[in-house]
Amino acid sequence: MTRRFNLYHFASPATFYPLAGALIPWFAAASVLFGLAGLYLGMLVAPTDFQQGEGYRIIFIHVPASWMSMFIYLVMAFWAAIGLAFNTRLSGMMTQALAPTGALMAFLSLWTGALWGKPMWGTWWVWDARLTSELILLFLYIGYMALVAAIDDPRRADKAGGLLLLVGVVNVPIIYFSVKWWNTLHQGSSVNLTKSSMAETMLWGMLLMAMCFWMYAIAVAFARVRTIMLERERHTDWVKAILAGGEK
Amino acid sequence: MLGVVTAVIARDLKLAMRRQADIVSALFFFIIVVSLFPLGIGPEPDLLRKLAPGVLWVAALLATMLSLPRLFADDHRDGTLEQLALSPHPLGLVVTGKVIAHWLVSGLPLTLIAPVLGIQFDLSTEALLVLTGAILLGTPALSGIGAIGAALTLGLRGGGVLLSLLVLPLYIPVLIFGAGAVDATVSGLGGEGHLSLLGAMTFASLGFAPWASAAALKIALE
Amino acid sequence: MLGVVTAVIARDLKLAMRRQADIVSALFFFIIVVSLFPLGIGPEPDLLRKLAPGVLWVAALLATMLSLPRLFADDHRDGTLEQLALSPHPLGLVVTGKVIAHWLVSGLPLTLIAPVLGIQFDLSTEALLVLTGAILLGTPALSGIGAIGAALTLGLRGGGVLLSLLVLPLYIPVLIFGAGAVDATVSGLGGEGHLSLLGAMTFASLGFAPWASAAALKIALE
Amino acid sequence: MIYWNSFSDFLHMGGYGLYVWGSFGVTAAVMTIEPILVARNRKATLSRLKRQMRAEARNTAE
Amino acid sequence: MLEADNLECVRGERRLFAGIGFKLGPGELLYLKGRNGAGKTSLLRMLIGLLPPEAGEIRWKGEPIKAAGEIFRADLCYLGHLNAIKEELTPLENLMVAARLADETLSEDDALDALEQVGLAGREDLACKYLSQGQKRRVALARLVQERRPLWVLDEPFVALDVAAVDWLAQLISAHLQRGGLAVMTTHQPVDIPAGTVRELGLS
Amino acid sequence: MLEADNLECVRGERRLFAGIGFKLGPGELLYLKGRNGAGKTSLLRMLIGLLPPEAGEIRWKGEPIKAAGEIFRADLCYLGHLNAIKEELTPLENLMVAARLADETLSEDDALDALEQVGLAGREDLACKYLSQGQKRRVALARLVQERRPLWVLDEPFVALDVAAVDWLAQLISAHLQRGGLAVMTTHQPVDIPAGTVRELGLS
Ligand code: HEM
Ligand SMILES: Nc1ncnc2c1ncn2[C@@H]1O[C@H](COP(=O)(O)OP(=O)(O)OP(=O)(O)O)[C@@H](O)[C@H]1O
Ligand SMILES: Nc1ncnc2c1ncn2[C@@H]1O[C@H](COP(=O)(O)OP(=O)(O)OP(=O)(O)O)[C@@H](O)[C@H]1O
Ligand SMILES: [Mg+2]
Ligand SMILES: [Mg+2]
Repeated sequence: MTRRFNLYHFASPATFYPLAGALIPWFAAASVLFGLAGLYLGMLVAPTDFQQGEGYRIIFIHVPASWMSMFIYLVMAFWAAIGLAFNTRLSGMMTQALAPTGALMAFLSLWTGALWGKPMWGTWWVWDARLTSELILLFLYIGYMALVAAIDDPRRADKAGGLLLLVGVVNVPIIYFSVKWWNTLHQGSSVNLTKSSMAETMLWGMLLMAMCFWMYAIAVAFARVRTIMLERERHTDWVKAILAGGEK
Repeated sequence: MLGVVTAVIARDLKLAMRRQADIVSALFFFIIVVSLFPLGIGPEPDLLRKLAPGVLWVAALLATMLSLPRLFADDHRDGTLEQLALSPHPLGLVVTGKVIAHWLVSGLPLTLIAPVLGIQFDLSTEALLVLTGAILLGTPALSGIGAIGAALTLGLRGGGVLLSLLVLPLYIPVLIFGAGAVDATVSGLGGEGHLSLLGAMTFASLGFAPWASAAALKIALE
Repeated sequence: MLGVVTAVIARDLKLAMRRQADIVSALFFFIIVVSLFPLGIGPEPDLLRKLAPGVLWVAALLATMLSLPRLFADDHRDGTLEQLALSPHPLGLVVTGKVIAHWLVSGLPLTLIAPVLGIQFDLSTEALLVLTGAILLGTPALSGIGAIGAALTLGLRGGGVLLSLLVLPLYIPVLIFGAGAVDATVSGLGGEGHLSLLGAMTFASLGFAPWASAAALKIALE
Repeated sequence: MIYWNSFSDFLHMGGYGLYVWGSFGVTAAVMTIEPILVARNRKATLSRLKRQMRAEARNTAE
Repeated sequence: MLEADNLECVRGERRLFAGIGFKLGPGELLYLKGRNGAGKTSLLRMLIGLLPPEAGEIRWKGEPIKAAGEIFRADLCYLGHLNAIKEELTPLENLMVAARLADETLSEDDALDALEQVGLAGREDLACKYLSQGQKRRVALARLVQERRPLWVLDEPFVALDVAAVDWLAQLISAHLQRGGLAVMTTHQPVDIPAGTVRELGLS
Repeated sequence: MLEADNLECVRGERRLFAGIGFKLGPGELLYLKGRNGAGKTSLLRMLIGLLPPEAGEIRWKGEPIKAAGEIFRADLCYLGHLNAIKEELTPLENLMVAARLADETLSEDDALDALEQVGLAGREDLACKYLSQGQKRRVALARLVQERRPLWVLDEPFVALDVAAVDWLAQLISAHLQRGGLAVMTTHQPVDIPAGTVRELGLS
């Protein structure tokens, strides 16, 4: 018992709860700062795109949202693997806390993409591989949330949800590489480590916005995981102490 | 007399809320099936626009059908159906309540989401309106006819698939007029005729289906 | 070691024969869905020929999916699944047997009837051959992946609809390559690439899916 | 430094105003509503758990 | 009040029984006996009108039950092998819904009281799927606490109950009989029900 | 042979029991007692490895059952609330299929013999869905007739059985114990099983 406690010290809710609480303001502040900087560069400084006009400015949220939607799924799958392998309680709570944010990111990617597609391609939606697989990603998020919600026993829900996440993770590379594998309407990757085809300011604006989204996702997920922890661990002494202590 | 109808509706809605997954998933099934077709067929917008009403209607039909097996099966398995049959009300009224609740949980959400999916297929505003109206008018008939099939196959192990076998042929008129209404609008012929036929079907099936289902249920309980 | 696989296959086939309705109805569902489309869309032969692979694949996918909920549910409800989990064999092997039996009862009949339906859509002989080959190669993957979904949703009241929500997204690659193979043949590009990808998917999912399902079943039995 | 000549140009976005501001608006809305919902949920959970704990304490005291 | 004449039951190709008849008046208990598969459940389902008899007739207050229809069903309370409770609902909700559908008025206090009597205090708000076998049976039995209909038909009501619950239920049936009710019952467990007249009917 | 240490069971938010432990040797019967909902079924499912305990350990022949895995399961015979029979198959087919899946050899004659012992002679070829409650239970019990595995775990085996069948089953368990088998059992009915050592374990 004591040995296990040491081994999983940081994965133990009792330690993670206050840690997350202390970190949230920092991530939130970072998100705001990155966001302001990114918006300044992207919306005020960056010049127009000679092909797409001002409409291209949607890129400053479309691309970060798309990235985050895939990245969050990968993180959830990572936690799920940890959870199934080592039976840690924290991992199930983390995946559940991340899922709604991931789904929202997928939704934002679709929404901004659609609003971009209308002026660029003349239609809100086409059924090409990239767009479709992003839609599937949204379904995967929703499927995960529905499955977890349908199982009442939290431990069973964690295990079943984790399994689903691991099975579904094959979709992420498909989305990412779909533009390479099929030739489609959608733009290919333009951020490249060696040589970037974008104007410098645009690139910086986009990267700053990506950081903003990333920090935002961490802050929100931490806030959500804290609530889930209270709910799940309500019979443990540390939660009782917090409740009795009248935390704000 | 009508008290029992509202009591049944209230009960079934409460159960649906308790499960939640039910409502959300019938809807998502609809969305997913609609999205499958472009994947199988390819992305050409012109082709897709032609397909839209047919695909949407077939998907609505399948989504309704998929939720049918559970219309009576749960009540049968846990013995509640026997109790309903033994209640002092005519069984037909009880079934009316269940059919209405089924539509509220499956048909109504489909109606609300249909226009959004229509946009994905690039339909015009007018076509969208007619599509939504047709689905609103047609889905109660789907629930009603479906109830008969669900009652007839109750307790049979062939279950869901046998049910669809019985019910799909009966759904075909609804499908034809439902998709036809949109087609007629798109081609400028006006969909009113189709719509009023749909309305008549719904009306007839809501009056008749509960009593046929009740008779089938009594046989299943023997 | 493999004795248990054949024992499970034999048992499931015997049960399917006893019910009969099962085999026949999955097939008829397939046929009916395929026939619904011309009804919803209209009779133009050119249009229909374009649609054929997509429609056939979507119908195959839905027919498979419809039979999934009962893959484990019957055994769960009557307690047989517990006994299987307690048998001295690895549960993964038992599930392998069930997946194979499921394919024999649902996938194989579809494969056999597909060319006949293809003729109705006026497909060329070559396209028919590729279509049949694709369905033969692809349906085992559908059974395998479906087993995971069926195991994950076992005993949940959301039931069939939640299952389709989970499984359909995972079916999409099979759909794309399956329909793609026929399209590629029709447009003269040759469908071999698609077919070998399908084969790879089937191979991978038959190796991996039973064990994932077994893990999910153990969770469901807790 | 700043690329725009006037505020109305900025709003107009070279004719793409509707699309650009539609995207940014919804994103901003989502990113403000989500934290608010999380915070509300947290408050509700805390008060519910406190109530439950008090009820339990009363039950065991009896 | 409840009369059966010359009943015959055929299932598949097997004649389970024939020529069964009885009369049951107020305050009387009919105790069906017989080994497994003798046809007790089948006879009960005949009595409540779910299974049409091959031959013979069943009358309630002098009228054939088929003709009496809704009047008969309004006088009847049946408890079968199955519990007829919804697993998603809590015991309290189950009671309230059942009463509403059976056209009875039941206040929440009465329902809570009934649940307490069957020993489910503290579980009123837990979905029934989490209850143990015996607890589920108790939820089904809680319906009987407030039940004032004259005819009770109970198919193995004691199954899955622990000793205390068996005693409690025997008392409840006994009280129903003393109020002038009728009861038809099967059980394999030897249970002692204090009642004025106990008729036994053996199926073999 | 079967040992349990300090078992704890939590369902939902309720701790059903904690600190339960016992040792059971060959020829011994463990009799679980407790009111409805005490956690008997949960404990049995823990013992056979279907429900992971919250804390504590279960050992078979000195090895934790999780590690023993297939070896443990090959020594185990479990009969739950549910009968684990297929309604479409006949009693005979059910027995043969169950034996084959459990990796046992069972000749058709032996199976027919077992069915006759449980009183199903003449119903070997009727699909199980037509059988009465008690007859279904008897099909499930027929598995035990030929069963020679050392550990039997039985959850309310007497439910729905008539008096004759209850006696027969008690004899069968007793014979198993005399052969040096172990048995763990729950039941609410007072049944007398002649056995060397009967341990009782009360859950409350
Ligand atoms: C609903 C429709 C759309 C969806 C679901 C979608 C999805 C995605 C995804 C997932 C990414 C990130 C993957 C990556 O970085 O390679 C992405 C990036 C991108 N998208 Fe979209 N997109 C949509 C519409 C559009 C439209 C209409 C345009 C422009 C005409 C567009 C332009 C871009 C660009 C430029 C990138 C960045 C690529 C890069 O630099 O790596 N997208 N989109
Ligand atoms: N199709 C059929 N063919 C032959 N026999 C049948 C058929 N259907 C039912 N039976 C027989 O009818 C009887 C059903 O009896 P019923 O369920 O009424 O018994 P019961 O007295 O309630 O028994 P138990 O005490 O086990 O509950 C069984 O003996 C069964 O074998
Ligand atoms: N999610 C949950 N929350 C609270 N209590 C639960 C939950 N799930 C199960 N329980 C409780 O766990 C117990 C289950 O016990 P179990 O089925 O093992 O009882 P049992 O001793 O076998 O009873 P019986 O004699 O009625 O068969 C019940 O008391 C039930 O109320
Ligand atoms: Mg009976
Ligand atoms: Mg129990």
